Amino acid sequence: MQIEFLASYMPIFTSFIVLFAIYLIAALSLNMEYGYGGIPNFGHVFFISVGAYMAGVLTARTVDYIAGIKAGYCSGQASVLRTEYLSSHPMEAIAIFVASLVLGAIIGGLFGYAASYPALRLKEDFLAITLIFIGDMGRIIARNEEGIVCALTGLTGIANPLSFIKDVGTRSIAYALIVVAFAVLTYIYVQRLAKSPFGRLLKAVRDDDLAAMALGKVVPRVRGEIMIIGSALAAIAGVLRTFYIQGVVADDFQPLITFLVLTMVILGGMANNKGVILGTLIMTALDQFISPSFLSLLGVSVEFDVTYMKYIIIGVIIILVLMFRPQGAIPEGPVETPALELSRSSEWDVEEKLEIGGEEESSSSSE
Amino acid sequence: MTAILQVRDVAKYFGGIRAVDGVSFDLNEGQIVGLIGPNGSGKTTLINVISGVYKPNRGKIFFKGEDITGLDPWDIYHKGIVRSFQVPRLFEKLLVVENVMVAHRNQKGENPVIAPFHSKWKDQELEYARTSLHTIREFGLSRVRNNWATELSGGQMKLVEITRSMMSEPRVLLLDEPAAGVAPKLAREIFSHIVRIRDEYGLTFLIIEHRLDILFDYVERVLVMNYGELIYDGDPDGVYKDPRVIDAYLGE
Amino acid sequence: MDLSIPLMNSLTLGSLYTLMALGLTMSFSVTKIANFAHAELVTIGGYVTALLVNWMGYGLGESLIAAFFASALLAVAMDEGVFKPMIKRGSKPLFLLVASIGIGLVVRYLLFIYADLNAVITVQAKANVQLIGRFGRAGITTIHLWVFPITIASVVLLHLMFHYTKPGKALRAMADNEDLARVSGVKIYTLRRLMWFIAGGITGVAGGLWSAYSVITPEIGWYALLRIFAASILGGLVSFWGTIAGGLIVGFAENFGITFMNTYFNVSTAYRPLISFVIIVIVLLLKPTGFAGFDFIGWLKEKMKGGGE
Amino acid sequence: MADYIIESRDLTAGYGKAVIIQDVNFQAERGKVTAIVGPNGSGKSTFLKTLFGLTRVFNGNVIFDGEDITKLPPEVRARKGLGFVFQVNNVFPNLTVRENLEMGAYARTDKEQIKKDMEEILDIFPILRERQKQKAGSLSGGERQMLAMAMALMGRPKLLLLDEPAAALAPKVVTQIFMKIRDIVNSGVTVILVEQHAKRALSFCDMGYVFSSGRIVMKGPGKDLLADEKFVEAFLGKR
Repeated sequence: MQIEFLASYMPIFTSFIVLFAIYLIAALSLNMEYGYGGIPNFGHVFFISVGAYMAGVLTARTVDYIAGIKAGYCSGQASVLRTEYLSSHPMEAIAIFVASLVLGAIIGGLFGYAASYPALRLKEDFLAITLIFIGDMGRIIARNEEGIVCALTGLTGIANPLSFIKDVGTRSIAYALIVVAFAVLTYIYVQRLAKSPFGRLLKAVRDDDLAAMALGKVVPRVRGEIMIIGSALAAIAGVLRTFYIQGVVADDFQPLITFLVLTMVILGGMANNKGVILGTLIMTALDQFISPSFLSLLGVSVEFDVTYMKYIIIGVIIILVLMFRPQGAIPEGPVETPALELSRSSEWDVEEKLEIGGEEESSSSSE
Repeated sequence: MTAILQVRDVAKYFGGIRAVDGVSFDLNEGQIVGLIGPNGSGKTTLINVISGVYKPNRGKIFFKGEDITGLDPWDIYHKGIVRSFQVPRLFEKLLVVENVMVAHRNQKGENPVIAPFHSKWKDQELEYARTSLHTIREFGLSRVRNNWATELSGGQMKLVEITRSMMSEPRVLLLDEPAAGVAPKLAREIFSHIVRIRDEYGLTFLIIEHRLDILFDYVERVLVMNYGELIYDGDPDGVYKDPRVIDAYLGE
Repeated sequence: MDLSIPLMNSLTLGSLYTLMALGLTMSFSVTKIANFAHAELVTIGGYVTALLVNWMGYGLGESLIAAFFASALLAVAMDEGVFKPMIKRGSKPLFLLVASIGIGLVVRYLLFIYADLNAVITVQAKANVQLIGRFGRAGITTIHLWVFPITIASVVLLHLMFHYTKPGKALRAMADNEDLARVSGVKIYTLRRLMWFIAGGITGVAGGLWSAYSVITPEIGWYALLRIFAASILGGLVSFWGTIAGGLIVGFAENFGITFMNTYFNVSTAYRPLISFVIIVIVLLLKPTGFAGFDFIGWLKEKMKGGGE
Repeated sequence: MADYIIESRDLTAGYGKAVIIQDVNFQAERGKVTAIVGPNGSGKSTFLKTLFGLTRVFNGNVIFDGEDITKLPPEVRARKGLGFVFQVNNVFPNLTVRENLEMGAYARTDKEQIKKDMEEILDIFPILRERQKQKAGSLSGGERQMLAMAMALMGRPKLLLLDEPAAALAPKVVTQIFMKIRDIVNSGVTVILVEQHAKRALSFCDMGYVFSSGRIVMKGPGKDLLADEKFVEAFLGKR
């Protein structure tokens, strides 16, 4: 009885974990670009979609080619044949998965580098406007081109790399573990970057790019680098998503996704990766649990599409956080490099005879 | 004495305005030179041109005999010319010690490929940190080293800027009003730090400052600009007697 | 190739974009907020009009007046409830932009819930449309008799207000230099409210006209927003005549562009929004330092005169 | 005793925590031109802004027309008869010259008188009459400065504060500006003038003050100051 009960909730739990992990990668990457780097990449969803399309196109084209599927790129029959092929050829399936991740990251990074061009020239808010629309243009092209992801119908049959595992429950848990592993790796990676001189450099460029230039920092290169890193990570999130839902539809990548991810970052605390975990957790929970399927599970029914509620709540959170706690749940801290550790040691405390500016500030700085 | 920085007939125009109009001078190694002149006479523009923020419309700038005209600001920094700003431009969300750390050159950990591998840059980082902390102590900033940059007083910010500029082992410092908005006593302290650095490291300074009574106690040579032109180049005492300088300040 | 249909569409949509973009330009030039919730001012105007006409049986004229007030009040509420408190707390411009996205989400999806409950996710104001003439193959209907006069009247009224009334001049002064306006004795907060009221109102009327012209959804504003920004950006986000020209340019470029590309290159008409986007990018490339305060039309005029710098 | 339209007593002021001017005792006589000279950073502009209530006062008082106005906000001071011409950004560039002038009279309600004043002011500044319909942004520097003064006059001030009206202008234009200031004084408005170019200002004014490092270091009739041998040192800061 109890096991049955658990079993019925297991899919919800695994899907929550997978989505949390994917969103976390996306949110951490946006935090890198915007929180640390100060580039308001509000076209973030576009870079996620680049990875998602890459995974779909690469898988479908490759499988169609090696398995000799003639049924037509977008046909339902091709979709079935692809799934069959992938579940019976584990090596190929995994190879394609890995190749998608690598290529997705590369292409995502290239697009990110391209997007750093306007980032050098425009004022913050105009850059944000431009990037929001860049993001949506990508979707408009994808939803109208059969050749990419089959326009409005979407590309299907991008079977999970683990589809050779016959038991659905085991398979989804295994895939969840892979995705979580990527999220953990991403977290470790961005956290290590954030605690390095590179993290310090990013913040310096963000706070005052002219002063950074005057201190010898090649600001265009730094902006390019962070956009490459952020976009490559976003694309990886997209690749993982495609293999998770086993297909890709252009209209899934609405600007709303950017705003959802942005809310995760703002709510948690910009330039603070721990905060972003918290923000992502809260927002993923909202995203998952305010859904028709979950509510019907609870026996709740409303007369309208409950997803609308979700967006209203996102909007309210954005407004409240920006108004009352713009630094987010966990505010930004210093860059924890070994230098800071050294600086904190009492070895460098001195009794100073004459301190400049002392007369005004003595109260505030006597820690 | 050798000329470390040579400015040759440099001009910078904004639309029809000749902000700097054919300025030439040499800076000799180890000199502290004051750059003065009425508002809008082109002093800050000149520093912006030398430090690469603006490209000059005409003229050449040589550093140790090498033509550095039109290089990007970061390249000029790496050559050994560092400038400060009239309004202190500290990185707000960095601590004082981090503000100083940023200024080090060739940091391995600033490369995003190497940055995740802390062991690859940790030694260098600690070495830089010691240098930074020593200098911070020399400038009397130890007590606030772990404070946010925004928590400092104006005078402390000015000092952090100078501390920061020292990290790249520069040869020439261009300081834009290093003591602006600071009470006279503290301004003198900042200037005595400047003299100390010059004596210790043999650096060369070009300093914009408005309070001549303070400035003239520390500099051995003064350049005076008016309407973008250099109208005086000589010792401080002569400034009071030179009719062109007096006309520039008091009007003709 | 018969150009009468794209011509009529260009004029109609161009007029609507112009009205909407004028609202955006007004609010941006005075407050410097890039307001993404401007989209919702269009949508609310559209829905108020459609519902009053369809359910309450009001005429289009009365309904448009109601749309004016609905959007005007919403605009004032946004500023009073969100932007002003944020500015008082020292918010950065970019945060105001993000907050406007938040406002947009709240309004749009509240409307979605309402529309879902009442089965009006898609709706069109059933104005009494009659064919009154022909221009080539294009029909001229009573809707056109609403759109063109209202657009022209709004432009004329706004022009008169900005140039011949004291508050109008004060608004332009505020857009130029708020500190100096304040020193001159302008009550800037009162005027700011007036500005939001008018900017919101005309945007709402444009939305109302759109609902009479074609089917709308709660996303109609978002759909229009790209065009609105493109039109405003052509006027540097600050210029009155620049915005008007911008609205018409966007209308024409979109309709002629897509007809042309569809006919000769078989490009899908779904790519229509890309044209506005390309306009934004072109302005950006021509003026890479950023288009804040850059009056593109003014710049073109200068170039035409053969001046240069 | 002279009739002072404005005076400051032991005035200490600045921005935020920073003290820029200290213990300033200053008087301006009604109907005269008072000049404040001094090098950059000597606090003369800050002092002018303090008179208009645009800085933070730490200590001391400002008395205008016999009334203590130290605590009044700038807009109220404007209504009491103080006019201010900023050094930069002192006109609305996208408004026409005439509209700028109307904005100068924004707080006034006496429509008929405004019309008369407008004509009068356009008589004083004929170049502005010529350019009435032009946008202020298209004016030359000197014309813009004249417009700024004319705008301030449209508010009918009793006392006009001018912050470096001749900065960055060609010498010929400077002469014109000073002629206009003379006209303004002759029409009965008291003027306080902040100037970097001391000779020009001191030979022009009735009474002069020399500021240095935030304090008054010399005062006296302008021509006497110029003749004083200590003046140059006081002005440039002595060692």
